[in-house]
Amino acid sequence: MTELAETPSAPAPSLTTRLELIPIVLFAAFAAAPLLATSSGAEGYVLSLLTRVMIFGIAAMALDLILGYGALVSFGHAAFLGLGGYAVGILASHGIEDALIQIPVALAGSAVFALATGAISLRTKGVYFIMITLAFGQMLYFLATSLAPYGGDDGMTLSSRSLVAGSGILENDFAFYWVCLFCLLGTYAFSRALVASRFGRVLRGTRENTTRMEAVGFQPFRFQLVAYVISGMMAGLAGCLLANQAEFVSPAFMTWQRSGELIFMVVLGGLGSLHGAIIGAAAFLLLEEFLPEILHAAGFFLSEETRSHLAENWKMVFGPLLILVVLFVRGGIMGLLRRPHHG
Amino acid sequence: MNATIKTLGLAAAFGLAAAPALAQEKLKVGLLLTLSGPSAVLGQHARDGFQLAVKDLGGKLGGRDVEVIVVDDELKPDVAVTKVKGLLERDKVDFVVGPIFSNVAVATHKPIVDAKTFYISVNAGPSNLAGKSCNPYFFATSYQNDQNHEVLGKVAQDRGYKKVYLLAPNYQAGKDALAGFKRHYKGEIVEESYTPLNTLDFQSELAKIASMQPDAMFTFMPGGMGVNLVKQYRAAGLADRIPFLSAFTVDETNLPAQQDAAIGMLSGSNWAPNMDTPENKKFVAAYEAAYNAVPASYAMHAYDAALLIDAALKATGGKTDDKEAVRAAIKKAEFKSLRGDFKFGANGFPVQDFYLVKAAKRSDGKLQTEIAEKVFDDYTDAYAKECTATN
Amino acid sequence: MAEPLLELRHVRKAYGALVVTDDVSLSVEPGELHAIIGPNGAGKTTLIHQISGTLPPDSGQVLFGGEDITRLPMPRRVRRGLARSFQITSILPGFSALENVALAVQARSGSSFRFLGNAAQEKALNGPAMECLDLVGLSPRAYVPAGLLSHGEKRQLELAIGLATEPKLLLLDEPLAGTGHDESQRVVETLRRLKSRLTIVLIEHDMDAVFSLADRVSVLVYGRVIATDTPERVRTNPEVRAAYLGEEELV
Amino acid sequence: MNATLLFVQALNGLQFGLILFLIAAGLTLVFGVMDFINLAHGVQYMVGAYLVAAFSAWTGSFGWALLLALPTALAFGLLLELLIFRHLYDRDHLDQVLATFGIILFLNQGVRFVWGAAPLSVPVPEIFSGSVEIATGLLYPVYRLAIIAAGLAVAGLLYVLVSHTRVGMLVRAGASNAAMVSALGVNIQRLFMVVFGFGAMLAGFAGAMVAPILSVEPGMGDNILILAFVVIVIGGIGSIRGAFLAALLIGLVDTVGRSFAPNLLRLILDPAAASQTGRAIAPMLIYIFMAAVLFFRPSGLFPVKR
Repeated sequence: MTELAETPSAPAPSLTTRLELIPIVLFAAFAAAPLLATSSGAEGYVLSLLTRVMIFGIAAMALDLILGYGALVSFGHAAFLGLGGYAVGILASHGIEDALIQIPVALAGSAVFALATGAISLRTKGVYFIMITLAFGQMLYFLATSLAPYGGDDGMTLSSRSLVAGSGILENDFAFYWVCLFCLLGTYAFSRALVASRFGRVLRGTRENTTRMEAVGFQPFRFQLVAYVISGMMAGLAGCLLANQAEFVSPAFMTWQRSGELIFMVVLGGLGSLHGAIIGAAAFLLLEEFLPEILHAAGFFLSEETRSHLAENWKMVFGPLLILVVLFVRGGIMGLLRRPHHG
Repeated sequence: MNATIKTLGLAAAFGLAAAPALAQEKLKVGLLLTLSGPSAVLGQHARDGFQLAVKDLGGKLGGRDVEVIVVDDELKPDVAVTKVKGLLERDKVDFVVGPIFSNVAVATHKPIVDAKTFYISVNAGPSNLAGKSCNPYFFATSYQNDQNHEVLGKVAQDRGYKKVYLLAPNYQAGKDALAGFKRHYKGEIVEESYTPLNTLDFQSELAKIASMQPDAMFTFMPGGMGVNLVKQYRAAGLADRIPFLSAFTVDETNLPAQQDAAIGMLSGSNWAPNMDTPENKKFVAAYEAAYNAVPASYAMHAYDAALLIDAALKATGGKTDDKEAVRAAIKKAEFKSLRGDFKFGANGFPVQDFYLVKAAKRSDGKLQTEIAEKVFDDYTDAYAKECTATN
Repeated sequence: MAEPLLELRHVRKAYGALVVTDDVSLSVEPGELHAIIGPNGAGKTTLIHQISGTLPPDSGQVLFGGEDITRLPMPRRVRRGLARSFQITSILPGFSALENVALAVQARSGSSFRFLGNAAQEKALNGPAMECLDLVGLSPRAYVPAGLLSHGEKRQLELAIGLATEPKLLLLDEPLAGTGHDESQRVVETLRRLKSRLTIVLIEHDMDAVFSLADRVSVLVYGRVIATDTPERVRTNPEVRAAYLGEEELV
Repeated sequence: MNATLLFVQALNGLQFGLILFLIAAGLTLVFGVMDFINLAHGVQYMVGAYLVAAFSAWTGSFGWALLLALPTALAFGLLLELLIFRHLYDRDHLDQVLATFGIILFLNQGVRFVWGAAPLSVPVPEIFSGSVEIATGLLYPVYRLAIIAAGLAVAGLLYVLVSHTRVGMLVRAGASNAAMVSALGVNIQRLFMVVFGFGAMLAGFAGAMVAPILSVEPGMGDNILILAFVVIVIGGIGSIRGAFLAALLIGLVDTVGRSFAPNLLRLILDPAAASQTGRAIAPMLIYIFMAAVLFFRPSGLFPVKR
């Protein structure tokens, strides 16, 4: 019977291979976008928007790693965006502008913060975990607002993007775009590997049944903590990129609303598929950007005044849209994409 | 309304269409304002003020048809940066007018001036943009942030108040406000109190004020915080005993909610709706007719910004290609500001008069601030000397 | 006799005034199948929780292989060779049967802090896991998600998971609960096969199964052990008969 | 830091705590009994405030406005239950969070659509408009004392309802074991509606009570929602008693801490550093407090569920 062990363990391999199309299409779209951006005549804008999508994609994916695979709802994940951003900003203001120093510092900072807060937070479960991660996020937020030398509440402008080994290559929007795409692809590949690894399997196991995992000899706490640290570091990396994208850092990176938006992106995209989180981030950011215009265009039969009124109140459409997604589309956007395959 | 928003960007983002070569006749102005969230009302005043000016000028600025593109920065600096890139590259605006908040100004300053586009602030005037980081592409029709606070500091000094209690929200603008007040006030400060941002209940601070019995109190509490503070100050019976000096706290955006509680409270400003110039009277009447509200200074600054662009482009014959010529024309500022005297200093910020204003009820029952006395004449901000860019 | 593998010394647990485990002392010899029976509410599951480490006793000691493990958490006990199954099926429903077992293999074979490499493809894990499935007769269903297995199959899967941790002692909490006749026959057969390989503590309601499998039986009534003996002698013990008065199984 | 000032601050803390309790009570019940995370609870507070503002502008009397606002808030809560929440009870917590967040977006924008973005104001009712002199020169508004009285009265009423009535018994049982209650043959659907409507009305009542002292503006419920969650988590989810205690603690920590933190720090730091650190720490206090409570009691002060 043992020879069976060599075949893949998925119950229906055909389903999986078809689903793999989605990440391929997704990354192909990201790779093709710069070419189209050039022809659109507003390349800086399109690149900037899509770079933002990719950066939030990394952050949302980081959250999905613990939320979708570990059932740990962190309501303070924006804190890591801030940590990464401030690592870049603070180091740059002291003349250390090279990403090769900034990023390791940001990752180390995120890891330490995640380790300390995770060790405390993971003592609690469920909603208590949600709220205690919120508490730590808020503490960091208020700490940032009190950093007067670094702009306090107003934040600080970076004089330029980070250098890479002394070269200012990131100043070029295309170069920066490719770097972000590389980071997205890298973190995605890493996360996929992680989820399938021995470690990832234990993490997934604790999500499904903690007691069972203890009963075969695992201590879930250690695995959850390590996952929390890895997730925090990934979000920290996203923070470094976000600071470079906006060329600006501020406490606004880490408000609790921003943490909520990250959860939102993950759930909207579909939990526990990694690329679902990226799709969720894209859907969220593009809707935020274009819903006013879509509404404006959709109301072509109305008077100009009503149309701009409609566009201004786009959140009155966005809200019900979310409710409808929850009520009628189980499993987020990935659930929607998956549905036709079930047949 | 001529707020038109293009769907072009959507198509571009998905790579569906190349941009058609747009006819270049229309002048494009991007309004970057906070239009959602608790502070949306400030952005609305500025937007309405600007659009009223465009309407009064017959839909043209400097003889060119104008398209005004309004975007909401959501008071999120990083969101604002993306929206600004949209304005600059997708809509290819000639001017960006806005924002309300300093953190948005600080974040969006770089992309706009890097793109060699003129950025005209209608409120935010953070100290670094007036000083060290001043830029030939950045102008303000408002003021440097500290100046309204300095008015009250001067008043407190001149009136001989010995002890003053200071109160501000715990964030950068709050700290700047108190620093601005202290620039001219040399008496004793019994306490500098900072409340968490978005504090709604000031009872604990009011109790302290009552027990300390200062000669006056000075505060900076914008938006809903200001509404609450004024109502609670009045309810605690302090309003008649300890003079209430403030900036951005008792103004036309808050007065409709503060109502009678604010009457008699003092503020610093560069303008008030009752300012006695023919242009201003016409503006206030037209604004009230169109938007059913008394305009606040944000509306005035935005109206002036439109007049400024109009005047500058008239001087260049409607051309925007020669940036140097446009800048020179802006600097001359040959327009009739609603506030009377107006000229630009070397750092692109106005040199103007400042007044002590007092909240009062008009005969029609509406509230507004009214000029009590002139405090500064042709006043330049404190950071102008740090500005080294040749403007 | 050799030193007992598991020994309980004066274990006591109470919820307020309700004493659920009352001064229980018990020893399980290596290699035996020791059944614990008792009427409903006798405190059998509470006792197994204290042995496996999900509940701490108020007083008394639990010794395993001569070592005091009273204060050790469950995962540490498992690593010492003390595995358990649950009365209410506890599996990972989203994982295939094979993966459920492979995880247990993984728990005792080297570090699980490996971040790369596809665990689902590791022969070192899947091989032994498949053997365990084979032992309980579940190998044809190896790739079915565990949540889709029948109830009896889930009970067998629990057994396989327990086996995969390579325990010295297996605690089974009502492995036949809720199974149909055919299914329960299959589980009993599996247990008979396992008996020779390891020590088992069995809590069970099905008296036919208990008396056909057990080497020794302990009877728990109101938290107290009233008898420990061979099945035959327990069956005739008057105290036991009194406790079970009216319950048909013993007749 | 004299005794009178401390007393006044304690009074302020009490008043703030009671408002928090009114909101948290409904939240903790809905959460405890139905296992439902309702982020839209904060906007129900906002709706209460807007209703009172609208009705008092219409009737010219705060009393009438309050009388009209309460049933409207109740009806509004029930409408939301009927339209949306009912379909979410058996769903994942995250689905509930997402959908109720959608309601927040809609209603925050909705009140702006109807009443405009500028803050509204409600005059303090005539009979409560004065102040009492607590010490020389130290006035305390009567209306705030009225809020304290009303808050305590509602807390007392709630105590009687929950501990001495049949519905209350079901609610308590539901909070510790919902499956059991439905096994008892109780119409769980109706129990949910009652609890839900009642919670919505309490939040609306809190909003109505603060309308005369705070500005009524879009988004006013968002920050208070977070505080209410802090309260119910510290108190232990599903526990009214816990919510009451935690609300008062948070009220006191926030109010008293804010005004005395710099003074206390001055004992160990030099004045400039103390004021700097005090300023940085003051807004974090409640979060530090919550983290500390959860560190020692991971299920809050009064855990209900086993």
